[in-house]
Amino acid sequence: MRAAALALCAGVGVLLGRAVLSMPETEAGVAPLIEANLAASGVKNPVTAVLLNFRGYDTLLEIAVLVLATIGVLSLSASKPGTWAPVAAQADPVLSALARFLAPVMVLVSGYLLWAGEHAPGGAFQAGSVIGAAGVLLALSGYARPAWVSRFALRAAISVGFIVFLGTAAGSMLAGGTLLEYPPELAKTLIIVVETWLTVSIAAILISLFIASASPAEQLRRRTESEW
Amino acid sequence: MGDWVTQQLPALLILVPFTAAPFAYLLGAGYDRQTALLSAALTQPLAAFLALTVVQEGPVRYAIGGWGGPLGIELAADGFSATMVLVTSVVGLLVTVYGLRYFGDLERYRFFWPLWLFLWGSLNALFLSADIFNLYVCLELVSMSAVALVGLTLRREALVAAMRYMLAAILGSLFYLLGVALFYGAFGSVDMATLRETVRPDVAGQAGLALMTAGLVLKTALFPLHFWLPPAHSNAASPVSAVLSALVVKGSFFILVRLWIDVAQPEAFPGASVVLGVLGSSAIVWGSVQALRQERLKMLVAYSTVAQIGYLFLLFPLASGGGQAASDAWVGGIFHAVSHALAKSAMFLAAGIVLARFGHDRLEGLGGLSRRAPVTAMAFGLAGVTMMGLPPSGGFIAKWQLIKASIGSGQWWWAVVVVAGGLLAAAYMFRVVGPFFAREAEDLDDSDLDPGPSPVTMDGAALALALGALVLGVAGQPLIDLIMVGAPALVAGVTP
Amino acid sequence: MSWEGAALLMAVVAPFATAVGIFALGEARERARSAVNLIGAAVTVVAVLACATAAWSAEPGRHAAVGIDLLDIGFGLKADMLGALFAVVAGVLWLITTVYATGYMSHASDRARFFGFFSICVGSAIGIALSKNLLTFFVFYETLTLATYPLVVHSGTPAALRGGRTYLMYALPAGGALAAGVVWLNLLAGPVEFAAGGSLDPALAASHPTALVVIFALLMLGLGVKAALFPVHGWLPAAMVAPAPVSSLLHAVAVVKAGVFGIARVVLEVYGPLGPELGVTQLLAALAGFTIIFGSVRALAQDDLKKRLAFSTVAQLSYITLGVALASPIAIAGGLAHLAHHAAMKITMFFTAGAVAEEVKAYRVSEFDGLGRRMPLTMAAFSLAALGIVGVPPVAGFASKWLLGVGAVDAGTWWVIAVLGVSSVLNAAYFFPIIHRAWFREPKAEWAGGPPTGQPEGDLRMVVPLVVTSLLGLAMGLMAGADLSPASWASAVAGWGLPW
Amino acid sequence: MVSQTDLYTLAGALLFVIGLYGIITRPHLLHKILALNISSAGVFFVLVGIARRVPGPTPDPLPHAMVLTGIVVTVSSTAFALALAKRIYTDTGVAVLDASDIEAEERTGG
Repeated sequence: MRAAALALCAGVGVLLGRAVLSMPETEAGVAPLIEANLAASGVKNPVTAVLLNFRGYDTLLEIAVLVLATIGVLSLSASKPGTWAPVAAQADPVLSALARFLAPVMVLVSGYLLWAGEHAPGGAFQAGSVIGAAGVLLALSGYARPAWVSRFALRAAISVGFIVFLGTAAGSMLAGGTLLEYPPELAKTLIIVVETWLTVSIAAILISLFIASASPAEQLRRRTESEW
Repeated sequence: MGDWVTQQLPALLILVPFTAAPFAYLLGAGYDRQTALLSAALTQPLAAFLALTVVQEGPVRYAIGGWGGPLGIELAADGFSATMVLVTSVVGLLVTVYGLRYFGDLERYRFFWPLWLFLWGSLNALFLSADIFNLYVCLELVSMSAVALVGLTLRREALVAAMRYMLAAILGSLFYLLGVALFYGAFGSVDMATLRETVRPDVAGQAGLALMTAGLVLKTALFPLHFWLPPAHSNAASPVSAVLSALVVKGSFFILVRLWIDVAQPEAFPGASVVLGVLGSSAIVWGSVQALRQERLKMLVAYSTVAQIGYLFLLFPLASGGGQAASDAWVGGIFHAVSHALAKSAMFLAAGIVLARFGHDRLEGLGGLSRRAPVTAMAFGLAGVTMMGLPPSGGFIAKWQLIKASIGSGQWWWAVVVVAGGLLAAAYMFRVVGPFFAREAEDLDDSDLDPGPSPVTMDGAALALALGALVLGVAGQPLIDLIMVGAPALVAGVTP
Repeated sequence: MSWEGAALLMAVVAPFATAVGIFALGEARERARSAVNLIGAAVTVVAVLACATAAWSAEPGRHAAVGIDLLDIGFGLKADMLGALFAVVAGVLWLITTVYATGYMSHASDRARFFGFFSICVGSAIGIALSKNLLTFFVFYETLTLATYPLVVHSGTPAALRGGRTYLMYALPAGGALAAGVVWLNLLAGPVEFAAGGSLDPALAASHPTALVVIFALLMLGLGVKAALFPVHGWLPAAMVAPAPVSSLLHAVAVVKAGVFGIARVVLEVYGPLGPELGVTQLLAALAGFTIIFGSVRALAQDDLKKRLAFSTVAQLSYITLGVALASPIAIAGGLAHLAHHAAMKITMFFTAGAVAEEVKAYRVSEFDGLGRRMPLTMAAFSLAALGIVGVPPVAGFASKWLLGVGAVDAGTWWVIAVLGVSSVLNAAYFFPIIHRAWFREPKAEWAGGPPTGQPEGDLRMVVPLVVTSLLGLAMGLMAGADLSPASWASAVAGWGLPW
Repeated sequence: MVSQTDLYTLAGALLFVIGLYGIITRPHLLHKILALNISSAGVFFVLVGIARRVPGPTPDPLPHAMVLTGIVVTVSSTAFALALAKRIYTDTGVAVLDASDIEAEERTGG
């Protein structure tokens, strides 16, 4: 078994190595095309332009992957108590204080990242991850879902980014274009709207993924009821 | 309005299920089934309309974002794509209808609806994509929704099967992505139309194609990389099994065909198509022999899928020489994919009814089924006709074309495989169907568990799929015409 | 669509539609089901008779046809003389068998399933008869293969399931061989249509002799199983576990004659003069000759009546094959006439076997002592049919054997005369003892007084059909020279006028 | 002479192969999932390496975009795979695919 695996890996390695070394020294690819159309994309960062405009469809599907994975994880964590330890047995006062200080800062940072994504590395994923991290931090320091956040609201937060993205896509079709064809003058606005809602969803998704995997549903519910 | 729909058809076919999916999740219990049914109902005319448009006006191209390839991503629907979208919508609708009663409003199964709608949307996206990187994302979407559906029952065997499937699927995707990377590095594009002009059989090109093929073969469960399929397909809930066997394995096969027949030219990669053909033949024999040895109905049907996948791969050696034989092989291969989709989903749906009624699917305990559940038994038996490739059935037309292509291209040995495979299929099908006619009443044990005749919608869905596979064998010409629209040059029937 | 086209479609669609109706009505609604069944069979008879009229009135080589496109070949039906002959035989006997089966199956279970699949079998047989090309023929042929299976295993006993398995083990590989042959031939010669005098381009014999011989072998293997040619005849005796109506109509008429009919189509209307040129028909004739003797000898040794009848069928079917394979229009006429003659006589005998089994529970020849006293009409019909098979004039079998003999002389194949002679002696040897036992042995005490007083000798739904078919057999022989008799019909197909 | 870009790309190829070996040989599910992540990191390396092949100083943005998309996809599937593995561990007490793998796991100290 091991020998076979080793042989397979060696074979794949040699194949890959030869392929890499045989590739042309330079290959322009579609870089010149991206350069030429950057102005019409609504954003200044070429990577963001590819992600959100030229190949915005990839990103739409990638959000679908994210939402799908979340639903998948939630489908697995339904019922049956687990044996892994809950997120936090009790709130650590130091962590709790730190979290209370850090959380608003992180939200601010995420806002900056969202805005910066238009011309520099950044964007919804980075922004959403930071808020997500803030949420994880809060969860680790003993906070759980606030009572006013209903199950429906959680589901809505998870899916809103995808739904808004789909809505923009459909909107561009209703406006006479093709899927995700932004009119150049509206491109920037639309992209920012989508990015903002994506940030919300990505944050909600990351927090949900963490809580759903880290803490058995039953214990989470118990804590939610008793402490909040 | 009509014009608008015509222009937006490919996008709509993807958007409708993808929009329904988050709403089914968001609205939750009470509205998820309605959402799914609405989406299924909307998809039917769209898919039919796409097929009609393709037949009447030729292949459809759709530039997402208005950019067009190679800068942006294009959707493309030729006859092959439209065929696959159509069969997905037909199987999808009937599985949805079946699922309404099968899953009922059990809390545990409420995740079925969003996951299934995601799968449906992903399949449509995959069949319509003309961009090899975008196909990677589609593949991941298909695999992950399929895996999540396998794990839906939360039964231990199902979870382990789902895990095995997941690992195989991710690994397959990574191989594929690596191949995409090499293709981009060597040829500077991920747009299929551009690649068609630029792909060369040099070292990087061959390595890229080899890696993509390896990944896709793993995902299609071609022998000997089929290890993950039987447990996953047999342990999933039956509507899920139906979709997996009927549609999901065809997704990665679809990309393989695109790459080999359309983008790259098989003769540029000598020998490789023969290897695929040999693996396909081995799959036919191995899968059938394993099916003969199974003790559980769903396991047998799953191994039958392993065998039937083998036929699809005969397309590669048979098409590699071009000319009329390649054209015959093209029709035969795709026709097989379609009729297998219909028949196999019928079988899994029938098996689901058996499981639901009698609490087990042990073969030894299925005696006398034709008396206890005549419609279910009839659906299974009729689907078996297609599986054996006997007329009148879609499977027969497919095998006819494959045999014709074998003899026509001077590779008669594949014809022997096709005929032998049909006989093996008959052997394992009659292992199941024969005892249906047995007299002993005590054969169907646990009969006190029997909740009585299954709902008409469930029996009806299974029977409709089985009959569909039969009808293809008599009135299949429109489908053949559709398949040939915009067929790649190699298989378009032009003698080189 | 012309009336001929409508008749063609109706002849094939009506039995299938009947099947759908029967399945839909299900087990419980027996009266409605029987009504649908009888109406379907009656409509079918009208339709096949219309097809026959179309065939008779058509100018040579210009048949009414209908079809749909599929692949580059197409599915299609046509009304020609040869096809109409088989279609009429199958359709008319179906109607009679339906009456018989209603009586025979009156105490059985799963009748909806039985009659449903029965109708599909008949529809397939008529489809086989009226197919305009080899592809259509093959499609119906395999449908028949599959639809017969549930009937063979109908009783659901382990023995029945075994019989079914044996049947499939012969029939499915045969189907595979046939498929390979059909595809290959279509590829070699283009779409293979049936046409009097052969449809293959004579040039092929020179360019692809080996391929044509191999294809012929594949086709004969595929068709030979249903035609019960030695050595692939073994399924037929095993299939006798099926209920009597199945043995009667399917295993004496529809299924087995589908094989023989296919051989006739291939030899006469596909290969035509190429057959003798390649030397394949001579081989076929020899094989058929051997099967005749072999089947007759095996029949001698059977005590089980249905088994004896089955081996007799093995032998009798080869009369038809032999006639077709001999290069003489007279022999061809004899063979094809035997297709109808044997049908009427053998179905009578199987009907009898079933009626006797139901009424007095006698299954073996050795249990038949004095049965003529208990069931006089039934045994009279049986005796008449047996005489016919043996070839005693004026019952039908005599006419076909006579034509075969004359044809053999015409073709210069003298050994056939010897085969016919030996076989007739053997036929007599396995049938006369039954007749002797039934009429001249001392009956069991309870049979001595004849049928129960005031009652018929059995269920009339069984007795009447078997009397009717035996009289049909007699009429076919007596009026062999009449215009529409099977013998004149077959002669017209063979393109040769009757000598009388 | 192997260029810097090629070296980077080759390192990606090596990572891919190392991950592949782990996926096949390691019985523990967590190891398999981690190995998959190593492999995907390798693929991303290769893509980043390929992005450097454009003439001029700015790398090709398309492979970068692919990597970003790929990362999200990989993160999602890793999350799902981990949840699945955990569920299997919860239900069966072991995180392996085959019961026979348990011995192998003990032998290798995994």
